Amino acid sequence: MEIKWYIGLAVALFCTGIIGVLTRRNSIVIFMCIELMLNAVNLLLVAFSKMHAASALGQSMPSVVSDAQIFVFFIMVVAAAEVSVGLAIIVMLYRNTHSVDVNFLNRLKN
Amino acid sequence: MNNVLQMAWLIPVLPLIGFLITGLGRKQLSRSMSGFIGSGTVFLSFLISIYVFYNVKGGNTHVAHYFDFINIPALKIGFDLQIDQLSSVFLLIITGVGFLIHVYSTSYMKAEAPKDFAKYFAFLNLFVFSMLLLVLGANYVIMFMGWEGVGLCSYLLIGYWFKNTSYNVAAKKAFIMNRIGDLGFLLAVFWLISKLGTADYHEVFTSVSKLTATDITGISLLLFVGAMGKSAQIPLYTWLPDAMAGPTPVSALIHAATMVTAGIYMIARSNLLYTMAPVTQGVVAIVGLATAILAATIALKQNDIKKVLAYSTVSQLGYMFLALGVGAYTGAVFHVMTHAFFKALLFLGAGSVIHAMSGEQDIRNMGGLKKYMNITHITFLLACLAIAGMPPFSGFFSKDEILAGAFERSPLLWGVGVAGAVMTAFYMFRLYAMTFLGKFRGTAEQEHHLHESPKAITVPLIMLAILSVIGGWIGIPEIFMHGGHRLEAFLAPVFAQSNALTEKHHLSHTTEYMLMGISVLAALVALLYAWSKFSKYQRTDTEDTGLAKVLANKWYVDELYDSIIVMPVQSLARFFSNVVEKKGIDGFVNGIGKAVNYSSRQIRLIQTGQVGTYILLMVLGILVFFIVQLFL
Amino acid sequence: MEGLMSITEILFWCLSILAMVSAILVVASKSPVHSILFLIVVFFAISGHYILLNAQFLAIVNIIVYAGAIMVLFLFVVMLMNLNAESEPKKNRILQFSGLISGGCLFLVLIAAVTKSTQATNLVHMGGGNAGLIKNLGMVLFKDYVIPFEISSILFLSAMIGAVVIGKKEK
Amino acid sequence: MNAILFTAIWGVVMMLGGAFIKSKTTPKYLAIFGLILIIIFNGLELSSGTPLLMVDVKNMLVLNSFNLTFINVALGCTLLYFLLNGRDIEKVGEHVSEYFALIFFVLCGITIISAFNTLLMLFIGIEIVSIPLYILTGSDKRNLKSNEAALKYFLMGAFSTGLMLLGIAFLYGGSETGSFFIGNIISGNEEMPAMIAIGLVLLLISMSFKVSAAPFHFWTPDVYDGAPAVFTSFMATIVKAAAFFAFARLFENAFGNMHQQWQMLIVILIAATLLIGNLTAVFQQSVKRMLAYSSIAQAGFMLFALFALNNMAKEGLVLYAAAYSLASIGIFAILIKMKDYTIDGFNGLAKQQPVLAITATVFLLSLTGIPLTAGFQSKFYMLLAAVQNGHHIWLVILAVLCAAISAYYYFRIIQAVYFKESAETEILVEYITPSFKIVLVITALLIIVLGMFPYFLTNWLYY
Amino acid sequence: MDPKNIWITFPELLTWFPLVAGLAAFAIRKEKTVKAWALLSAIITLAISVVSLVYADNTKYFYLNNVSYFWLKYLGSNFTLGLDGMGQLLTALTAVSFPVIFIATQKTGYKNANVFYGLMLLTQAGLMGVFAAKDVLVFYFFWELAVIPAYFLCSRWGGEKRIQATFKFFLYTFTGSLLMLVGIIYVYMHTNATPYAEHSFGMNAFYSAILSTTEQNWLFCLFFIAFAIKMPVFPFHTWQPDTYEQAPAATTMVLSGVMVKMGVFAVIRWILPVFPDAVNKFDHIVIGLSVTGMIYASLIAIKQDDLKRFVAWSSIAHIGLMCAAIFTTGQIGLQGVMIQMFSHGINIIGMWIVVDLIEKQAGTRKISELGGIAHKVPSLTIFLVIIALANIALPLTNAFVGEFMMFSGLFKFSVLYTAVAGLSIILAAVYTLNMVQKVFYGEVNSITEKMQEISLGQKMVLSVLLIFIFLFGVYPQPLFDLTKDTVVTLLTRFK
Repeated sequence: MEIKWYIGLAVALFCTGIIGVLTRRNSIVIFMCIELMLNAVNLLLVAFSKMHAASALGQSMPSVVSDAQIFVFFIMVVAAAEVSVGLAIIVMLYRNTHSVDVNFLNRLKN
Repeated sequence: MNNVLQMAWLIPVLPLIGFLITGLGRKQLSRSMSGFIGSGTVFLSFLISIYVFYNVKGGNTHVAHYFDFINIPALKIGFDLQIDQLSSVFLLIITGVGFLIHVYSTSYMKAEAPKDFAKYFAFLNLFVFSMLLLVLGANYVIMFMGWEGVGLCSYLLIGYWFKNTSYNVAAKKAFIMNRIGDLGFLLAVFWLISKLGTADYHEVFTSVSKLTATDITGISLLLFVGAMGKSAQIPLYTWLPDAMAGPTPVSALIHAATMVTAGIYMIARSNLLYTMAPVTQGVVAIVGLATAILAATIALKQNDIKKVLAYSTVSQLGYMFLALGVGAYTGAVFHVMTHAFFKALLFLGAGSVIHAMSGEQDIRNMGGLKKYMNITHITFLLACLAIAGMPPFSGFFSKDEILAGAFERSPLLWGVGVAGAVMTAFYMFRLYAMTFLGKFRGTAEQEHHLHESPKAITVPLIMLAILSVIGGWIGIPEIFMHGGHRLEAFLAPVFAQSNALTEKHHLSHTTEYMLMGISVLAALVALLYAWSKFSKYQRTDTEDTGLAKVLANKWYVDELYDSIIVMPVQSLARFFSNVVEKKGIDGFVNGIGKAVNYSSRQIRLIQTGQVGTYILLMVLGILVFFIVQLFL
Repeated sequence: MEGLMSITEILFWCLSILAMVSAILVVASKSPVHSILFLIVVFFAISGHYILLNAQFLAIVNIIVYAGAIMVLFLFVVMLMNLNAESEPKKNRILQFSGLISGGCLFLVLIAAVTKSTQATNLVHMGGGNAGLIKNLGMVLFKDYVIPFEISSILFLSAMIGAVVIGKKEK
Repeated sequence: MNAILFTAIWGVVMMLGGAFIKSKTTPKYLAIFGLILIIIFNGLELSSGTPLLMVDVKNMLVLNSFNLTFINVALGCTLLYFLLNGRDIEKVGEHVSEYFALIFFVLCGITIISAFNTLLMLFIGIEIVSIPLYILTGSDKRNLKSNEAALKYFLMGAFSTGLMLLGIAFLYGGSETGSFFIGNIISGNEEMPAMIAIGLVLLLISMSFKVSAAPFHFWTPDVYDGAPAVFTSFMATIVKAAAFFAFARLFENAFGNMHQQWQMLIVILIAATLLIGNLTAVFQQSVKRMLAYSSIAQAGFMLFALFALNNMAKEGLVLYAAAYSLASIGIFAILIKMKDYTIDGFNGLAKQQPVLAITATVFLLSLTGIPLTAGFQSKFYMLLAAVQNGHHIWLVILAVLCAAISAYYYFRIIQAVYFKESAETEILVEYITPSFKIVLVITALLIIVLGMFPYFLTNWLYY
Repeated sequence: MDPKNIWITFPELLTWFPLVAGLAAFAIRKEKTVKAWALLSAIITLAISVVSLVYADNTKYFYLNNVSYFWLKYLGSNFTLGLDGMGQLLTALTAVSFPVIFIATQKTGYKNANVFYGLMLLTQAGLMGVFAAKDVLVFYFFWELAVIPAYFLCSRWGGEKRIQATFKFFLYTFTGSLLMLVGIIYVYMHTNATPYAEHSFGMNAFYSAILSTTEQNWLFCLFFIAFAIKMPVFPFHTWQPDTYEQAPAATTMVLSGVMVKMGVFAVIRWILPVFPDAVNKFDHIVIGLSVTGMIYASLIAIKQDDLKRFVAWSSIAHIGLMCAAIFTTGQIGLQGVMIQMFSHGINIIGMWIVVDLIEKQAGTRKISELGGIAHKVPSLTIFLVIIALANIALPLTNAFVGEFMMFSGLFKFSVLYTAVAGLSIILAAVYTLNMVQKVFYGEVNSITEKMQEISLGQKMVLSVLLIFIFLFGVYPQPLFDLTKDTVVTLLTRFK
């Protein structure tokens, strides 16, 4: 399997996420789209790691492969933390405004 | 160094001291004190001048170096005074006539408050100082100092009665017109410096060979421009008649005897340059002649006693320039001298008349004064004869010499010159007749305190009268008496270089006699005609018409200048300050500020406050970056 | 061998299509709840990919952490706010459209750039390889990556404080 | 190393303290005390070169005199920040010690991102910095502006994180060595492969987002404006400086040897940032928001460090960080005391509070870059670096013109302070303690001293 | 003289003393005391500068007039101060002008006078530093140090429109100096190494910097704009009339009397030697601008109705001539500039003093509203007339020497420019006499009715100025001897 397919898939997912961010107004959904982006990245990293595994480099020093997967692990960790904070913020917002619409609030402008 | 002429600095410094005393102490000094100091200092320098004169006569000329004015590698200008034949003659005229006029003033200005009186004398002394500096300076820079100094003094003295706005305007006009001339003078000096690296007479005249013809022509022309301003020649003559706003003695001293002749002095001083620049000579001659005629014509129709004299001064100055133009430098200086005498006399006489008429200056309201003020009348008459060029009065000799010189150059010049002389005779005697002959036309109470002026006035009159009678005898033409022209002999060294360049083809005696005869006769006729016509002049309020009107309005020259120079400058200034400055430059500068503000107001609208927009813009940014990085 | 390869290929494509489609549905579907569900599907698909790539550890973590924990959290929140299709007002068309376009452009640009590069055709080592096995990763994590591991705890601490500071009701 | 550990530890201490300490004022003193300790430890490490406790970081962090100096600057500024704003932090909400804890965590993150050596550390560090900031931004719960700011900040921050990760992924994939160590991502300075390029651009973008460089600055004004002023002051100064430091560190070590190939991007960034920042600031009426924009403008200047990427630039960056942080902290501290955040709120301050007035003037002059202030020296170093680099002199000229524009809005405040009159009756500022004034004066003096003798600071870099 | 046993040098004294005195002044609360203090320190400074003039000869007393210690060692910038002829001249001018100004404005009261006088003295320090700096960076520092206090002075104690006007002034100069800064840095990058740094900000290093012609050209522009704004040269002058009009009298005197010279000085010190080729390239443009400016300003001066604006415009006209003369790069012209810098300072300060006295007494500056002052206050009239005439360069006054030489230098350079510029001589007479006539002559009116004789102190100050005017009008040689060497060495770069 050539790496470009994986790249294509990952980038496609990523861009889908971006498009979601751009087109939706519901902050939760936007947030989910961001999660989607992160997952695309994860996939890409893993794919790359296996690509390196296939290369001579990977044979000589396997740490190259595991590094990426560890990285993915950390990404997940961070994502988890982020989610908790993000949702907390959204909930707070909802408490005050009874809306999760990102455009509902724009007191801050210009 | 131990040359006796080393102490020439006293001559100008004495009046300066007088100026300082009277000027600073004007609150304390009484009239008589300041009068005394004023005239005294001048008298002292007069004595010294005489002494100097005899020294010079003994063949001892000298350039006294006192200190460096400017001394840098590229340029050296010393504070030097030059005492030679030319300057010594002028010294005598200035201090002598100056002294008389000071004395005259002590009485004439009696009416003034003590401190104004003192101020008057301070100015007068300052003038004498500047004038002396002018003639004594050994280089053009020092001369220029005096040159502008006298301009300043004339400004101050014309505007002496500064409450009266029209007087101030006149003063301003005088100063500015002088400045125009001064610019020419300055440019000439710069030219000299840039070409020769010096402004010293001696060095300039010795190294004149380094100059190209154009240089010389240019320099001499520019100098002449300076002379135009100072000596009231076309086109810069209009200030002189207005300058009559000043007190009469001032008019006598500054605007008749001395300052206005500075131009002549300057050209005589740099005669070599002129002799080497025929073009300029032509210009000088023509301008001089033109001025002489124009002024004379105007003088024909003036009714203000001083105005008439003013215009006659202008025209006489024209004669002097004619002389210079035709290379008769001695003649010019000679005429300066005689003119100084009789014109000063005329003015002082006029002053005495005005004094008697308690301020009245219009000759139409005078007449028949001869039975009230005898001395004035006599002296005035003598002066008129002198200026009209009647032999053996001084004017005759000088004017004759000029005309002769003119004839040598071209008969045409001579012809016009004679015409001018005729007019002179005419208007002078018109003036004389209307003032002294006939019956009195003034008001009753004017008549009732008509009186002869006091000693302090009459004595100078008499002195000057004598001078204007005999003053000419130092310059008797060869044909009358061999070696009669002592002045020429005396001045010869000054003009030696020029004379060397011009070969003298002498007129035959017969022609000379003829010329004299013609001019004198013509003048005499005009004189008699005027005498008869105006001796029983009656006031008629008929409007002048045609040429007469034009003459009465001085050919509308002032109006002309107003419309072609003053108005445009004013409007240009207005345009600059209102349009170019406000709208243009400052507008542009403020425009930048406005632009910043405007763009700020616009740009901040990008900040819509909506996350969607922000991220969209970010994504666009990302696209741009990718394209720049990957595909460019 | 041939067959095996082809099977993985087939699986790859199936998973990819599944992932893409559900990803698009995440974005497209009106109701947040649906989006969440579709997102879970995406995650499963990606986990499938991990398995294909023999990254078992990540596959599991992905299922547990993401699909399990995070998404459930999302679900809770959405339910809590009982948001439904109508709750989201329409976004103005131009913005949506331009969003779509620019996203697409980004995709194209990236792809174009990648295809330009020589590395695009490198082969990926499907199956095999034991780097992704839990044991090995565990070793690496606690040997080489102990520092970041510890440090990330700070992350959680601050997240926790955040939850307190923001979530706690003011008195 | 000390700094990282102790900030983390002290963060925990503060957190637990929150559970036990009821008094509102105690946490402040606790925090200040802890911070002083940390500074001392870090200072020791800087001077002795050996940390208090050795930890094998597997070369994931590198602590040389350079970044230790920077860390010390950051910590020192934070100390001043505490001293000046302690009371105001107490005013924000009831979780005082939690706020301090978060700030300590941020500091921890700052130390990490100024010492990172692998992309992983960079990533984690940045997250450790960001997440507490999201919270602090939203900490004024009742205030909708604060909420809004928090949401915006969070969403956009997360987005940029995504970009960054994609970038990292591409770098990993594209690099020959397949390593996350910034030193050996690329080898040699050949034409960089496409994937590396993608990764570079994405990293560049996400970093420019963090340092709020146009056109990725949009979050800045809103967040700075919405967040509680105290925390704005912290975010806008120390955090931003740290982000810059990380930015420079990353790009110098990772991509330094192919500088020419991406310099153009920096040029665009600088131009855009300078223009947008300055121009937009001109029209602002609220000083708080104006300062937000001005911080963008200042970022434009700091970017010259990446433009030049030479020693002068590194010195300049540290100097700039110090100068800019000091001045901004000071001016924010004064702003927070004001009743009215608009420019007119400052009218006639000089009469009522001469000390505040004079110090404010010093801070503003420094921000403008008037000689004899640290602000000038830092700008001067940046320009030196840029000119030394030799390319795009026009950019330098643009920069100084923008500096002139910046004078325009900074001096509006000075004018208000000195030359405008306030209604005599109204009191412009709430109560001010003498100690506050003293600290202000100290800050001002620091600025002036740095302005005259910048080498007091820069010499440490080569300690 | 052995440098070891010199513990302080004149440039240091001249710079630090006003600085310290200024800082001290802030602490003095009582108005009378602070005034006395300021005056005292100004006089001491004057004394110092007089002494330094005695030791002006750098061949003998080099170590008394030059000092240098390490500053930004590793940037190659040392804190170098030195007084050459030109420096001596201008520090002397600064030293003279401040006591004069203080005495002349003694009567004026200020709220928080301590700040006012403190800032004034700081300005003085800045000016001194500018004139003494032998290191570009030091120069730049003092350049700003001089401007900032001036800015505060103007916008704190000025007229109604002061804030905008002076802010304009500030932005103008600030922009200029920033551009110059870029230029400085660029040149710096082309200087030779020093023991501690690879480049140097030292003056000599700058003089020997290697720059291609194109580089010189645009660097010249950067520098010249900064200085042109300060001088100011048409068309960078628009800040000046407003600022002079709005600024408090004392500050205006400093601005126009001394600070304007900063620009002229800087051109001579930093542009001519560093960019000789560019100077030769741009001379026609610059001189053209200056000459245009002279005529332009003179014409506008004719139309001014506000005394202060009137003086401002006339000043612009005169500065134009100086700028033109500099770029003739001829000995005569430059010597003219040297002496004119001093003379113009004296004269313009005199003008301002008189204007200020009139405003204080009559309560208006409108020329059209005044008149007949000559009756009420003859002494004032005399002073003004003399100063005004000196201002339009009447012979035997100081300005004549300068203008004479500058014009003849210009003539050497180009006849055309001289002829055009010469018109300004006439125009100067026109506007000056207009003003004198309208303000001083004519009938007394209701406004001038209430004016009284000026105080003895003011008389004395003005008399001092008159002494300067006439002394250097008759015997300017000392000034030439002072500055000769500066000019000669400068011109060696234009062989």
